[in-house]
Amino acid sequence: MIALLVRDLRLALRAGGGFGLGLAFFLILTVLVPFSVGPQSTLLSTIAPGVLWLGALLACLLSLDRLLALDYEDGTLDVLATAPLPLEAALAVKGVAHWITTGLPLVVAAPALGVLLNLPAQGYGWLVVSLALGTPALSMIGTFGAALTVGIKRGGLLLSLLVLPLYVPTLIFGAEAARRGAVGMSVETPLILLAGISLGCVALLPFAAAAALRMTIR
Amino acid sequence: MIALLVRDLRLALRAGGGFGLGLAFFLILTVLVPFSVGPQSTLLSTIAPGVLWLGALLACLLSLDRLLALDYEDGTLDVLATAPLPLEAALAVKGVAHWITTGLPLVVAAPALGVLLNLPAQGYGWLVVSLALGTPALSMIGTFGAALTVGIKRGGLLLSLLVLPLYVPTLIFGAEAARRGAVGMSVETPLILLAGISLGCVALLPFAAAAALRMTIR
Amino acid sequence: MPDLGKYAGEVLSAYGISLALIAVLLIVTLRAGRRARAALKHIEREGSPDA
Amino acid sequence: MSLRLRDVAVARGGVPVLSGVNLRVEPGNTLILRGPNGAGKTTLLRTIAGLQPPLTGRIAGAEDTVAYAGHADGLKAMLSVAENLSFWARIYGQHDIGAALDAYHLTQLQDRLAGSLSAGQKRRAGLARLLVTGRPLWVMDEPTVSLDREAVGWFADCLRAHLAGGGMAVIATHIDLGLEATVFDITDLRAAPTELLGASDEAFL
Amino acid sequence: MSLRLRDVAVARGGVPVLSGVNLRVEPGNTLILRGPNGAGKTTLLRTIAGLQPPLTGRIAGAEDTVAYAGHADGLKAMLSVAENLSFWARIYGQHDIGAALDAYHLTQLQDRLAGSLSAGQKRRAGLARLLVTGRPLWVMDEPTVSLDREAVGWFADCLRAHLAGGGMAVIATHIDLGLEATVFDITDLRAAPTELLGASDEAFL
Amino acid sequence: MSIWEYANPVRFLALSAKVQPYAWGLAAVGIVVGLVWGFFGTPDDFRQGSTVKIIYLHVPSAWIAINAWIMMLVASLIWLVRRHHVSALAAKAAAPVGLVMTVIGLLTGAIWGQPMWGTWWAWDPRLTSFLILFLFYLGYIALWAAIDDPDTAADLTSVLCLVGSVFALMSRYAVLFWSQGLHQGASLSLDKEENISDVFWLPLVICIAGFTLLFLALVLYRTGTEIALRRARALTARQERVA
Ligand code: HEM
Ligand SMILES: Nc1ncnc2c1ncn2[C@@H]1O[C@H](COP(=O)(O)OP(=O)(O)OP(=O)(O)O)[C@@H](O)[C@H]1O
Ligand SMILES: Nc1ncnc2c1ncn2[C@@H]1O[C@H](COP(=O)(O)OP(=O)(O)OP(=O)(O)O)[C@@H](O)[C@H]1O
Ligand SMILES: [Mg+2]
Ligand SMILES: [Mg+2]
Repeated sequence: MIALLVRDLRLALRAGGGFGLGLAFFLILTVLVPFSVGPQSTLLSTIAPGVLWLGALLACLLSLDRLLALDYEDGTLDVLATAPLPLEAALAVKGVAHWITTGLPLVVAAPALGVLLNLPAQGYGWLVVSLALGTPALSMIGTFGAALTVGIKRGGLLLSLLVLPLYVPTLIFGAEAARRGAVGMSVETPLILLAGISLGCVALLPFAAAAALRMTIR
Repeated sequence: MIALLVRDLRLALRAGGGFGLGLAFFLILTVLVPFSVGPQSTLLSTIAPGVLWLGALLACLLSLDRLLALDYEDGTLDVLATAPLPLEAALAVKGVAHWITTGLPLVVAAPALGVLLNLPAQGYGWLVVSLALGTPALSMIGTFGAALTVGIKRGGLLLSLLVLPLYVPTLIFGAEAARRGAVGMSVETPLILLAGISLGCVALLPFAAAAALRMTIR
Repeated sequence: MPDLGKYAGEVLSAYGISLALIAVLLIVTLRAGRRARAALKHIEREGSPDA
Repeated sequence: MSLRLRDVAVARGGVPVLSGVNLRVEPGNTLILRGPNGAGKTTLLRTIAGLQPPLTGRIAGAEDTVAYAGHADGLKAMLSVAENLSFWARIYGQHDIGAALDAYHLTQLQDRLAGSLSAGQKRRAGLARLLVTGRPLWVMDEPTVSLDREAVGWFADCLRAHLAGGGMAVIATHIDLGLEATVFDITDLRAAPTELLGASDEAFL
Repeated sequence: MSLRLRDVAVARGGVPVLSGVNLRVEPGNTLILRGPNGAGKTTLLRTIAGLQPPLTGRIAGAEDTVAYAGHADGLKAMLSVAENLSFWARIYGQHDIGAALDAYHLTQLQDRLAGSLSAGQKRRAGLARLLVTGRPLWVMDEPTVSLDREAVGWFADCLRAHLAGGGMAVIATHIDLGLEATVFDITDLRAAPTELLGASDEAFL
Repeated sequence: MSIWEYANPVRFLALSAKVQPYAWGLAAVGIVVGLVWGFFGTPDDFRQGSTVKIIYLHVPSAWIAINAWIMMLVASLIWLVRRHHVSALAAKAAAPVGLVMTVIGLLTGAIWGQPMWGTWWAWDPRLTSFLILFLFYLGYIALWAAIDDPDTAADLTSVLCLVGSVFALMSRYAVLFWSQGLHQGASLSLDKEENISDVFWLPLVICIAGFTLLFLALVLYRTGTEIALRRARALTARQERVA
């Protein structure tokens, strides 16, 4: 399992920096928002927590596409499915690797981008906390979606279509927590619910993903 | 050339409906915005034109990924590069096919999504006009980006990263036109500039894209 | 025809759109169904998908 | 432990392809599958490897002993040859990749990225993967594609060593490998279209 | 028009692979490239096809006459065999795909999606593509991979017909195709690492 | 005789052939009577004016939209557990019907919202959950369309339906938490206090029954179509193998 994790991380680092790219997308998106909605700073600071959460979500989403597709194409998945490692564990590890290469950098970078959007000072802490609690769910849901669509040519957009509605609860609670944090309201309830979703996803979705994957490579 | 166009359209229709999917992504994105910034309708209607433009841009972007990648992997590009059809023409056709399958549906669907974001009534016309003028540029710039990144494994994110800055001028003028239209201001200048960008892109970028592609498949 | 008052447009368009959508659904369903059944019958008789 | 297939039928895309496959491979032996294109060799091999369930019949002795090498090599273009092999070694709980590198004369190439190898070099690295699995049953789909003659010889040497150590192999190929092996021709096992084997489309016949 | 390479050197990944390649193929002739794995056959073929420029030397008679068939088949999984072939036919300004389908006995399979073919069937469809290009010079990289014996025979027939019509072919292969052809062994043309040929890394040597 | 007997396509088709005429007939009667009665025979509401008449389309379609998904969930479970093909095909057949009903619910609601709330659309929890349901339908149908092996498609869409249902429920709670509503609560409940008045009630119930029967008839017919397609596919594939 550690071998798989190490390999995935190494690949992410090497293949044109999977690390940096999710981040870069996040950055560019945040930069594009003022271009598209206009430069008024009050407006920007109102929508800042939401935009940052949406950006994080999209950065995750974009990188899902090839989470399993490359392994499928070069035959790695066939071999993994016959290897001693249970497929559930393999997929959980892949989810974790995805989180480390995409979710974690986003969590770390979000405050810097908050500055660009005039996020109120009190909002930074809760933004980071909510992203840290929510992004693992995004990665695991994404792994499930990738397992569903892996054999499909041009699966990228289909994957987005399937995964985005599944992201809704996470996004609602996460963005709500960040928003409440930014205006100084209590954030407990959404944070607890967010943590619950993340836990549930990490605990259960690898099984669903492995079941789906066994069906696709059959 | 028509053969290539027909084939691309047919593939888009067949491979799980490339037609519908860009659209579906656009829809989902528009739906997610209120979840992230909150449900207040005045806020939403202020940011509506910008969000719709950004959504159209991202829907284009997501579908670029496989514009050339699939053809590269199965060897089609190698054969196309040695075929009697000039590569410039082939890429222009691919750009057109991308626009028909992605840009055009977005233009048509944008008003319906405007409703979800409470776009002011006077904004619909200009939104559609600006998208119709701007999306061809998005498709052609995307083709160029795809040609640059084609041989690269996990090129999806890199492609976004390269293309997004190129999208900035189109986005600025397009969103500006839509925003001014929504509040009843004059939209002439941004629309003219937008049309200029589109024309320039369609006329010149196929050459740049073909040059880039010749280098990548070398 | 009942008097629909100032909301005539709304009510009628709601009925129009809904009934039209249902009609489209019915037509598409029946058309696809006929075609599939005819094709099947043809295959069962001729033993070949085309011609 | 030997590999036994008893009355196995396999399907591809919901349609039965082969039926009534009975075969047995004892330790130390190789079985070569033959049959024209589209006969169902790949399908049978995937079934033996456990990647798809058989329609009917039983397969004994494959689970947890099989190492599968299909048309694709399972190499990552952005990892070096040595990294690729050590990854697979660790997945199978092994450590040493030196022997595998030597067997296919890959020591020179071990630090090259797998993506920059020629077709035959890639295939050699893919075959070397079997050596690091430590598994007794090798299931291989056209293993010598794009290998030059010398490399085919290395492959034969490896295989002989594996068999001498009590291993087994099932190989689908169109080429004469110059090995001493039982040949199993599947041409006549083509499933009759009317046979009822529980394929997924049968309820509709 | 014949194909001529004069003193050609080719590089792969910035490193010179072959140098001093001189060869000539006349209409009606086949040239078979031989050489161990990694010798540079694929690189040379891609250069002839115009997919990459030679480092030095000149290639005459290939442009606009070449049809290239590499390791990948250029088939779309989601299009049927007939659709794939007619697409390529139209790209090359041809119309009739019937002859190509017949030559590789694909008529039965013409309405199947290319993605659902077996390895050998796919390859047959890929080779049939050469017939619809109408081009005189076929450049093929290991064309008979995964073909069964019968299909190799069909390939040989096609090739003979093509040559009889004044066509030419350059084929890289490790297998004996049973064709009457000039064999060109590139083993000894390996570029010496010290040779200065204008490769991209030379400025740094 | 167990109910699973009808999992056999032939038996299913036989039963469906018997049931269908009644289903189509009663559906037509129910919808026509309900809508005509509702449109011509009921008074205007004192607050909403004639717009109440939209209820005869809005509520039945919303009802079908939700229950079609539940039916698909059950059918998916049956497929996953017992692998009855008819069940998987019924789920496939129901999805587009559910989608159209969702669209009708959304559109009639939007048209109704303009006079009542002064806006086509508001991010009210019920409306929002309905929109999410729409997205689930889209994804489900797209997944069916994207996979060419029918059994794999059935497997994967079933898994999606299961997981999706869980997430749809979570979304419902999330949405309730996130926004306060404009939309009326359940007024067809058994407890009489909040019920809409009896004049509207009876035609509405007839409409709901009519729509339900229409759904039944459509699903039966469409399942028959799917079975025909599968059978044609099976026969062609076998014939190809003979040749
Ligand atoms: C696009 C906007 C709307 C959507 C998506 C929508 C959706 C729904 C849904 C899902 C139901 C539940 C049906 C059921 O539980 O069986 C419902 C019921 C209902 N809707 Fe709407 N609605 C919308 C707009 C409106 C408007 C504007 C009105 C009127 C002012 C309205 C009046 C009702 C009524 C009276 C019911 C019946 C409630 C009950 O008896 O349970 N809706 N709608
Ligand atoms: N998805 C599919 N749907 C329908 N038929 C399929 C599908 N995939 C493969 N087949 C058919 O199943 C049969 C068996 O294919 P398989 O790949 O096992 O053949 P093979 O013996 O390995 O052939 P080859 O020597 O060409 O590799 C072939 O006739 C093929 O056309
Ligand atoms: N990107 C690259 N960077 C460095 N070296 C490379 C790269 N790609 C290929 N090579 C090397 O160039 C040489 C020629 O490769 P080529 O693919 O032409 O060989 P080949 O004769 O076709 O071999 P095979 O018979 O295995 O197909 C090989 O030694 C290979 O390792
Ligand atoms: Mg095979
Ligand atoms: Mg080669």
